[in-house]
Amino acid sequence: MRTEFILEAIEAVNNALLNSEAELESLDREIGDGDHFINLKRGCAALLAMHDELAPLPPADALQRIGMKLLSTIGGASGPLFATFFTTLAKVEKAGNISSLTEIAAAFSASVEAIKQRGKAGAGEKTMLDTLIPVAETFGRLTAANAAPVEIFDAIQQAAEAGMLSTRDMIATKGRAAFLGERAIGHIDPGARSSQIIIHTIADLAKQQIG
Amino acid sequence: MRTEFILEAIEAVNNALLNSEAELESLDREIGDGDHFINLKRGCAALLAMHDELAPLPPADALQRIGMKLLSTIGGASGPLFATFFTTLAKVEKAGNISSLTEIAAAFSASVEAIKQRGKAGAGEKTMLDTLIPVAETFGRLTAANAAPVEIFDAIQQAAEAGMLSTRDMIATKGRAAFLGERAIGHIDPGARSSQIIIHTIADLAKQQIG
Amino acid sequence: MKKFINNVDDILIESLSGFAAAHADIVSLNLEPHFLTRKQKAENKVAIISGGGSGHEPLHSGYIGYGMLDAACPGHVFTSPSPDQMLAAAEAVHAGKGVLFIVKNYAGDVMNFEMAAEMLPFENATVLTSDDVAVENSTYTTGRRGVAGTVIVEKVVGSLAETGADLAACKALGDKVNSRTASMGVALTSCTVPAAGRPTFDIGDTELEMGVGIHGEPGRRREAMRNADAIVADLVAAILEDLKPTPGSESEVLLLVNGFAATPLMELYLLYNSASKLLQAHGLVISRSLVGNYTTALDMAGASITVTLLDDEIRQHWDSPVHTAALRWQC
Amino acid sequence: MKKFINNVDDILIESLSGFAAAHADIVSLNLEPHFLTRKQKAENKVAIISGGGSGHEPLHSGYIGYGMLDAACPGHVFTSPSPDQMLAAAEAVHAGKGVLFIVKNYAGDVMNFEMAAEMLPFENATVLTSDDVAVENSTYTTGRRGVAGTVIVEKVVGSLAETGADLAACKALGDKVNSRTASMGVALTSCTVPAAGRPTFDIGDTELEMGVGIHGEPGRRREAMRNADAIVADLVAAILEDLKPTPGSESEVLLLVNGFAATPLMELYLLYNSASKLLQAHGLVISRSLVGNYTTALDMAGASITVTLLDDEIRQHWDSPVHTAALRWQC
Ligand SMILES: Nc1ncnc2c1ncn2[C@@H]1O[C@H](COP(=O)(O)OP(=O)(O)O)[C@@H](O)[C@H]1O
Ligand SMILES: Nc1ncnc2c1ncn2[C@@H]1O[C@H](COP(=O)(O)OP(=O)(O)O)[C@@H](O)[C@H]1O
Ligand SMILES: [Mg+2]
Ligand SMILES: [Mg+2]
Ligand SMILES: [Mg+2]
Ligand SMILES: [Mg+2]
Repeated sequence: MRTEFILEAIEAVNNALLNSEAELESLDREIGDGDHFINLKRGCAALLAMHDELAPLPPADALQRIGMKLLSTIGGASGPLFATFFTTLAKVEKAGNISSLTEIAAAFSASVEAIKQRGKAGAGEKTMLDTLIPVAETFGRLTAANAAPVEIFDAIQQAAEAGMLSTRDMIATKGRAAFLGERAIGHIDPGARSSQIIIHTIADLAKQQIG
Repeated sequence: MRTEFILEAIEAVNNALLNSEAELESLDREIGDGDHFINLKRGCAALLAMHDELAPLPPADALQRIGMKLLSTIGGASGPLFATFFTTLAKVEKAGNISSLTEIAAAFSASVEAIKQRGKAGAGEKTMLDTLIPVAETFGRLTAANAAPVEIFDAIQQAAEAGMLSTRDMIATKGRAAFLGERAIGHIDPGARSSQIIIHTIADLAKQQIG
Repeated sequence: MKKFINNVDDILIESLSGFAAAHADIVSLNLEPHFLTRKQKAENKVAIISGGGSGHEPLHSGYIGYGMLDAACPGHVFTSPSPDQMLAAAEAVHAGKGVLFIVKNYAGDVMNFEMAAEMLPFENATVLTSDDVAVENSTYTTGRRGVAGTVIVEKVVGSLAETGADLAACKALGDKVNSRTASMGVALTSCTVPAAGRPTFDIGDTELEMGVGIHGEPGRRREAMRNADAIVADLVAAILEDLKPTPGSESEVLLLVNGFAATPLMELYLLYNSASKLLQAHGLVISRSLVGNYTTALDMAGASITVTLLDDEIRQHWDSPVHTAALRWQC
Repeated sequence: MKKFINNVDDILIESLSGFAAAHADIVSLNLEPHFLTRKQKAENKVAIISGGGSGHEPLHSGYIGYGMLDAACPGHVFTSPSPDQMLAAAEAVHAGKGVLFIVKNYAGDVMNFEMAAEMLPFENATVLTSDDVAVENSTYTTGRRGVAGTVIVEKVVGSLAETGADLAACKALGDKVNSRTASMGVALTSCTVPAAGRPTFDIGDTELEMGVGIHGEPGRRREAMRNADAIVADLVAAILEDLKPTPGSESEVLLLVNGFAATPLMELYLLYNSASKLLQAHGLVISRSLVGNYTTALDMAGASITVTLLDDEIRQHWDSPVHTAALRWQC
């Protein structure tokens, strides 16, 4: 992990999310309470404002501060989940530098696992996990198979997209949409979509840096 | 005065007012609080329901009961004013039967005078008085001149209409519209219009009974 | 029009019945004629009676109880009650020391209460409230409208009456509070009179009605929607222009931010924040506050600001115990 | 969207500042992290802390004070507050007997409070409120939403804590009240989240949303608008089906008719009238009542009905003195 890459990723993700304002807002209006975009925007803005504070830090410390900042700025359901993701990533990085793609895949997987525990949720419950779990699985499988980096990132993007789209036909059993029963069917989960945008953006960035 | 005529007039006025629902409602919405039609409708309904109670009474008693009933059912600004009109009419009738047109004109004039006192208002203040005062004046003048009844009633109807229309260009200095200042200009006063409808209807009825 | 009603004609009676049932420990309801009184009749005090058209809840029924009103007469929606109601209410609560009517200054209310006063077999007096500075006084003989400041008059006079003060003293204090109280309101939407079934006025998505009355009467002017601070600045300026507190005198004031019904508390507190800063900047000390829906206009979105110049007497009677459905403290 | 705001980003802080200024005798406001506490720190009692997204005022800040909450943590509009707020609030009000969090059952609130609880250096427990019967429990592991019944839990538990009861007893009473409380709501209009700037859902002029949540979440079903009695009959039926009071037992209940913000008191009392008749017909005795805007949903028009099965303990703690901005009696 490099702090510089983390900072670049934050900026890229912020731009990507801002470009999806209308869509994210309407997804959360349809089966939630309409604030998912605003929550993420607030989180991103807080991270951007931390740029100079984060830049000199080792990646583990940067990730930990990012997690705590997201915890105190996003709020809602997604705040603790994103925070848990980053503080777990920080813990793994602290335990021993994450550098190879295999290590990154394992750290990602551990962080997604932490989200599952925090939210007491798993696959198929119509949440961000339906994006994240297939990504973790694909990432782990292809790094284990020693696939080429570009191939891995392409596959991750496809897995994220397929996972996100799969939420459309689900009944939610976690999060706010769980209160809707059958009425949630036909709507993509806002958290699944925002996670897919984030993954897609970071994978693009990674591909650029390789290429 | 004949109680029978009073009862017929109530029915005719009720029908005429019901036919002007939309117009009266919108006039009071524009420069008042929108309830003038409803107030009058409630008053009329109460009088119609009293039919059997009123029918056997001498006209003075009928008029007195009508006044008291209107007082307790119309409410608002128009309630006490209509009530005052009828209780004054009852007092005059009680003092000595009103029978000739000259006597009716004098009784009408006394009752309009009582409205002026109750409401501390006069001509040109954009109220029902702008209909009623010219009617009283015309009625008195033509009966004094011994004009033919039909001519008198025609003239009354014209005076009522002209008076009502004259409120359009007035600033109100009494009633709810007084709070509007200049903004009341361009709108006919709802009470002036309802009084004009009532006068017009009763004059028609009188003409029918003559003809 | 979407409202929780069964039948337009039954809305008043069903709502009054619900009110009386929910507050059966405080009030009793009489029907035909309609009036509400305290559950326990007060003894040996001036009977304080108010009333007016319905649709302004909790005004006036919500202010019946110890330390405030003895009775209230609800008219139909936005329609003055009639003298038979006031006479019956006075009969029920009169306790040997006369009756004080507190009446908002509208032609209908004034005339109906006047007729009741003329017929009343007891000593009586009337306080006319006229706190709405949206109506510039000079040109119109009718005077100003009574709006949310009426609540303050009712609280303060109600407290004095509880001490056994006589009718003249109660009337004098009511007039004093009224003369030291100024209000102005603003609407973002119209209200809809149930029997009319459509909004009283049309207003665009980017307009506001400055100086609106509590019946949806048009105000001073129609304007483009602006931010809260700018709106409040206009309301406060009109109020201060009227009250003319001695500059820099550190005068104590009561600040009431009143919702017309459909404006959330979150926004009312934001308005309070804005208004309180302006008043302080003007050298005033806000020593008492009230924020909420105290004088409403059916389902209108909007709010009014009311300022009362306090003195020791008014502050003391504001603070004294009150136990009504809508205002309760110290007991 | 027409709202009284200056800047969408400042709405929370300006509103909180107004609230704290208007109720400076009762509460203190801390900023960054945002939380409110009682003005006078309570001693030797379990600290009762609640919180949740803003937009439900007076929930929760309006319930801070003697006999109810020690602190409240307001999140952004409809967004759970974050653990740093709860930790700082707990630090400020902890008085040696542990901390009880009262949390409405939403994923965000639950997770944020859970993380706070994990980090908290004091003994603590949590009562999750889940009174909304619009959500049929069985199929969804998430359980039901916490809505207006939360006010009743906060009042009753707050009263017990005032007696010096320990954390376990407070938690047990909170869970008991929650299990004996059922609510259901209906919306006539959507709310508009300020930052979103447009209504959360579209609803026609002749439609209602039955079982709506307090964030404008869709409910059980979209229906044609009906009269008040018919709507109330459905709400009460769902509530009774859940509470299953012993028929004919003359069980005592508390009936809360809660407005979502934009529904006038006149209509709320009409709903109360309708609901109280149905409950009585079911053999229940309504011995306590509350009618008003106690748990709102920004600017939504609509209302919810809440019924709590009382027992001596709950009734006693409901009746005990309380002094907060939004609920006050006996003191
Ligand atoms: N228990 C959970 N596990 C994983 N993701 C969840 C859980 N609960 C909610 N989410 C995710 O959070 C998203 C909503 O986030 P957001 O709108 O920011 O919070 P809130 O629902 O509190 O308004 C949902 O779309 C869903 O993807
Ligand atoms: N002082 C007054 N003298 C004469 N007529 C008046 C006076 N005040 C009001 N009116 C009449 O009453 C009418 C309004 O009646 P209505 O709508 O029933 O009562 P309110 O104004 O109380 O709602 C006005 O249009 C006006 O004609
Ligand atoms: Mg959301
Ligand atoms: Mg009118
Ligand atoms: Mg009226
Ligand atoms: Mg949210």
